[in-house]
Order: sequence, then structure tokens, then C-alpha cells
Amino acid sequence: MGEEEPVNRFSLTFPSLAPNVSFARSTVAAFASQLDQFTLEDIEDIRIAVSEVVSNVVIHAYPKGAGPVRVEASLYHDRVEVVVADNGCGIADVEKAKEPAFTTLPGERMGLGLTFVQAYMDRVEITSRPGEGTRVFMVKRPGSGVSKGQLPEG
Amino acid sequence: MGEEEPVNRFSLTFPSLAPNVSFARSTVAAFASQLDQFTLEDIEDIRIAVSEVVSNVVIHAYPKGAGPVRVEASLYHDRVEVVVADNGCGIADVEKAKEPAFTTLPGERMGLGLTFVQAYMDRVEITSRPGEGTRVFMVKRPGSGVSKGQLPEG
Amino acid sequence: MNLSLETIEDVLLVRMRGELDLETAAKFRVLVEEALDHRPGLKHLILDVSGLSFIDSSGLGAILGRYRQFAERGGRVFVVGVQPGVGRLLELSGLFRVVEVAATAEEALARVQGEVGSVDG
Amino acid sequence: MNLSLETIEDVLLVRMRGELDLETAAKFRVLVEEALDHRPGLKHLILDVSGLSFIDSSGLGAILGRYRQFAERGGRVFVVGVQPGVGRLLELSGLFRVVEVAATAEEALARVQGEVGSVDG
Ligand SMILES: Nc1ncnc2c1ncn2[C@@H]1O[C@H](COP(=O)(O)OP(=O)(O)O)[C@@H](O)[C@H]1O
Ligand SMILES: Nc1ncnc2c1ncn2[C@@H]1O[C@H](COP(=O)(O)OP(=O)(O)O)[C@@H](O)[C@H]1O
Repeated sequence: MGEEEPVNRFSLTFPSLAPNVSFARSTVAAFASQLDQFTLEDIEDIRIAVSEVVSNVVIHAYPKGAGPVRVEASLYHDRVEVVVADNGCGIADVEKAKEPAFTTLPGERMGLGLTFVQAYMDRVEITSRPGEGTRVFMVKRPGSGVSKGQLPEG
Repeated sequence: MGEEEPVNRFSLTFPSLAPNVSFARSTVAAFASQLDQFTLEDIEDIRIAVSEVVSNVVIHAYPKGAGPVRVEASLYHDRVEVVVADNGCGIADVEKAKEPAFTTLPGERMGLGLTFVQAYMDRVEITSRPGEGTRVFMVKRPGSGVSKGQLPEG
Repeated sequence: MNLSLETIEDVLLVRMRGELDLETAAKFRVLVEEALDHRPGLKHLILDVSGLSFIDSSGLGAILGRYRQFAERGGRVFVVGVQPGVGRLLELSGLFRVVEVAATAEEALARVQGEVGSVDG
Repeated sequence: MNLSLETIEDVLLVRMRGELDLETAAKFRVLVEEALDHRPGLKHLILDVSGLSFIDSSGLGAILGRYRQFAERGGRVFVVGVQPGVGRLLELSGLFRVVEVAATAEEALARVQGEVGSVDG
């Protein structure tokens, strides 16, 4: 992405509490809507992806109680980039975590969160260190509702 | 307010750009809505107050171009507290700035922003140092739509 | 999220309005569990999702959880009034392959009650 | 914010939908100024605010600015379709004391055109 400056950005932190899942997705959606080219379906895709990733922090990252969630977004002329990061327990095997139906918390978790994120965003990068935390970087471009092919950048 | 812990909180930063006025008020409104006791009118009051205070940062605080805006909110069982702060030029005379129709930028500014904030929030504290920045602290309690009398705390 | 529960003989009809996510899925689970505690004879579940404006994998998990609960009792589970946004997630998650789908709560109810009739007749 | 402009003889009718704040007030000002440039004969302004869901002091300032512009040309300015939320701010700001208020654009138009008739007749 080089030295390109975003046209707008925000940085948000809040505790990993269940009501903040809805707060986070509506905040990112309101921000991304500043890019007129996003369709309602694009915004809906972003809402789902943010909901999944922030839910993961609430459920998985801090087994001993709430901890901080950081959400950052940068708006460019042709895309929004969103980062959701925590300082929690981390993911032992990121490749496994990305597989459909993989979950370390069976019961009512379906293991589809990261699958949806990959389906609805154009690019997803997960970096995690056990004991240090997890960072999910996601990119959404306007009108990309269906495809999710390789992007020419990066 | 002593050592009472908020039930929820967030901290948000973004550049002082006009589209972020709407972003800020919708973010604070979405967050405050977590307190069920707030009526739709209370939330509308909060939206107006945040809109005014963030607009002030966009218009007045950084005459040389955009600078950072920090919005923090804490939710308690009986109120929301909102802080909007900047590192901009500051206000020379805060008491004067609070007067209805006082504005340093005539033209289309009506000088009513801080008047509305005082009318719609239950408590407002403005601290400012010329050359260092401005901090507006506001409290809204449920069902306080009309009155704006002294609060028993503080 | 607004949840309204109604019992029609051995059928629990739940109408959902709003957003079904991690937070509201917990409320949904608790309310259904309370209904089962109070009326142990309940056998079938109809979920009217026509008023649902958002769902994510936590919401889908809660529906799957209720499906398992009612399937265990030998009941049937219907999802009715599916709008496109919610539909694509039911599809992607495979939930459409386990639950039954009907256009309206009335249609689902007729199908449940018709089954009882034909078994009896 | 969605703005639609219509000219009826010497009247400019602006219909506003959405939120009138710092950002959208600038768009409103520019569009009205363009209309005045293209049709210098415009004299009166009718603002239909029935679709306005939010206004703050920046939005009120933009209305006051347009009021001054049209008053300078000897025209009249109407605000029509005022909803309660927008109304209390028009009240508190004193704008209700300078602009004229009508229930609908049709009523405002009849009042403007009636005035012309009575002056002529
Ligand atoms: N922020 C996180 N912190 C720790 N573990 C995580 C985090 N996000 C995801 N995981 C791990 O990745 C697994 C798969 O995540 P996901 O596909 O969203 O499914 P689910 O949340 O339903 O388990 C989780 O079960 C969890 O072990
Ligand atoms: N964040 C700020 N930084 C610098 N000056 C400010 C700030 N907020 C308010 N002011 C000053 O206070 C005055 C009054 O503010 P306000 O009542 O909102 O009216 P208006 O914004 O219409 O001028 C402004 O004209 C400006 O001089």
C-alpha cells in the first residue's frame, strides 16, 4: 500500500463486553458509509465481518474477564481497511482457526466466524502470538460483494 | 464522582473533518443507547450536543488544517459522561464563549453551539488553555430532556 | 432485539425483531429454556425471522442450539419469513439443510398440525 | 442528506431529506447559490424540512444565511413541514421569529402567489 494517505481514519478502544459487538459493527458501518461507492450489501458484509471478529475477542481472547479491544479503520478512495486487535491469549494455530467449523469452544459456537470474515471481506490477514494477542486486518472494496479473489496489491 | 466504575466505556480518536461530525454523534448515540432508560428524546439531545462540540473542533480548534479529536464516553447505571477534547488553539474566554450568540467566526456561525450543549445536557464543564486545547465534559441522565437544574453531585 | 413467544398446543412460536448476535442470542436461549421449563410438553419450534435485520455466526449458533434441543424431543423446527440478508447466512452456514423452511408461521403451523393429523388418520 | 431543488416562477422550493449539519449545510449553501446564479430572477424561498431527521446550530445557521440572502432581494422565506425535533431547535434559536412557517409547500406557494395578486389587483 506504500505511502498512500487515508482520506479519513479512526481509532477506537472499548472493553470486550457483549453489547460492544453491536456498537463496534455499527461504528465501522457508519464510518465506511462515508465512501459513497459502497453499496448497502458491502456495508452489510462489513457489519458481519466486524461482528464476527469483535465477538471472537469477547468470547475467546480474555478467558479471565474483559480486556481491551482496539478497532481501527482507514478509508481510502477505493476501500476501507479495518483492524481489530486484542492483547489476549492469542491463537495457537491460525491456519486451523481459519478452517470452517473449527472451534475451540464447542457448544453453540459454530466455528464459522473466521469463515464468514474470509467470505465477506476482500482480504484478511490474521497475526497472533499465544499469550500476547491477536490482530485481524481486513480490507473491503466497493462492489466486491460476491467475488473474493486475489487482490493486485500488497 | 468518587471511585465508581463505569459499566462500559470507549475512547475514540479521528481527524477534525466535517464528515466526522455525523460519525461522532451516531457513535455516541449508539453507545448511550445501551442504557435502556434513555428515551429517544434523551438520545436526540446527546446527538445534538456531540454534534455541536465536535463541529466546534472542526471549525475553531485547528485553523491551520485538521487535527486530532478525542471522544470518550463512560456509561453508568444512571447516566452517560462524554468528553470531547482537542489539542487546538483553545478558547481565550470560556465564560464569553458560553454566552448565546457569541461567536468568533461570524458569517453563518450563530454562536448557539455551546448554548445548545448547555440546554440539552445536564452538566457541562469546559476547560481550555489558549494554545493547548479544549476539553468539554458533559453528563446526560435519562429523562432529563427538559430540566437542566443543578445536579446533586460533583 | 425484541422477542415474543407464543405457545400453540405443543408448538412454540418465537417472533424475532432486530439483531441476533452474541448478546441477543444469549437472551434468546434463556427465554426458550424458560418456556421449556414451564411447558415441558412443547415439542416443535417455529422461528419467525421476518423482523430480523441482522444475524451473524453467534445468532446462527443459537438457532442451531435450539434446533438440537427440539430435535432431541422428536420435534420439528421451522424458520419462517426469511429475508435475503439473513437467508444468505443460513445458506452459507448449512443451517438451511437442517431446519425446515416455510413462508409464514401459519404455513409452518399447518404443516406441523397436518403431520399429527396424518399420523393419527 | 438529499436535496431536491425546484423553481416555480420566482420561487425556489428546496426539499431536504436526512441530516442538516456542518457538512451538509455546506452542500445546501452551494446548491442554493448555484440556483441563484442560473436564475437571477428568483425572489422567494420555500424550505420543505418535513424529511429532515436532524438539525444542529450549523444547519440553523445555513437556513439563516439563506434567509438573509432572499430577504436582501425583498423576497419571503418559508419553512414548511416542521417536525417536533427540528421545531424545538428552530424555536430555541429564534429562527421561527424571522422565517414564515406553513404546513405544506403548497400552502406557502399559495401565500406567496396570493401576495403578488393582491399587490397587482
Ligand atoms: N481474538 C481471538 N483470541 C483468541 N482466540 C481466537 C480469537 N479469534 C479466534 N480465535 C480462535 O479461533 C477459533 C475459530 O474462530 P471462529 O472461526 O470465529 O469460530 P468460533 O468463534 O465459532 O469458535 C476460535 O474457536 C478460537 O479458538
Ligand atoms: N474546541 C474549540 N476550540 C477553539 N475555540 C472554540 C472551541 N469551541 C468553541 N470555541 C469558541 O467558542 C465560541 C462559541 O462557540 P459556539 O457557542 O459553539 O458558537 P459557534 O461555533 O457558532 O461560534 C466559538 O466562536 C469559538 O471562538
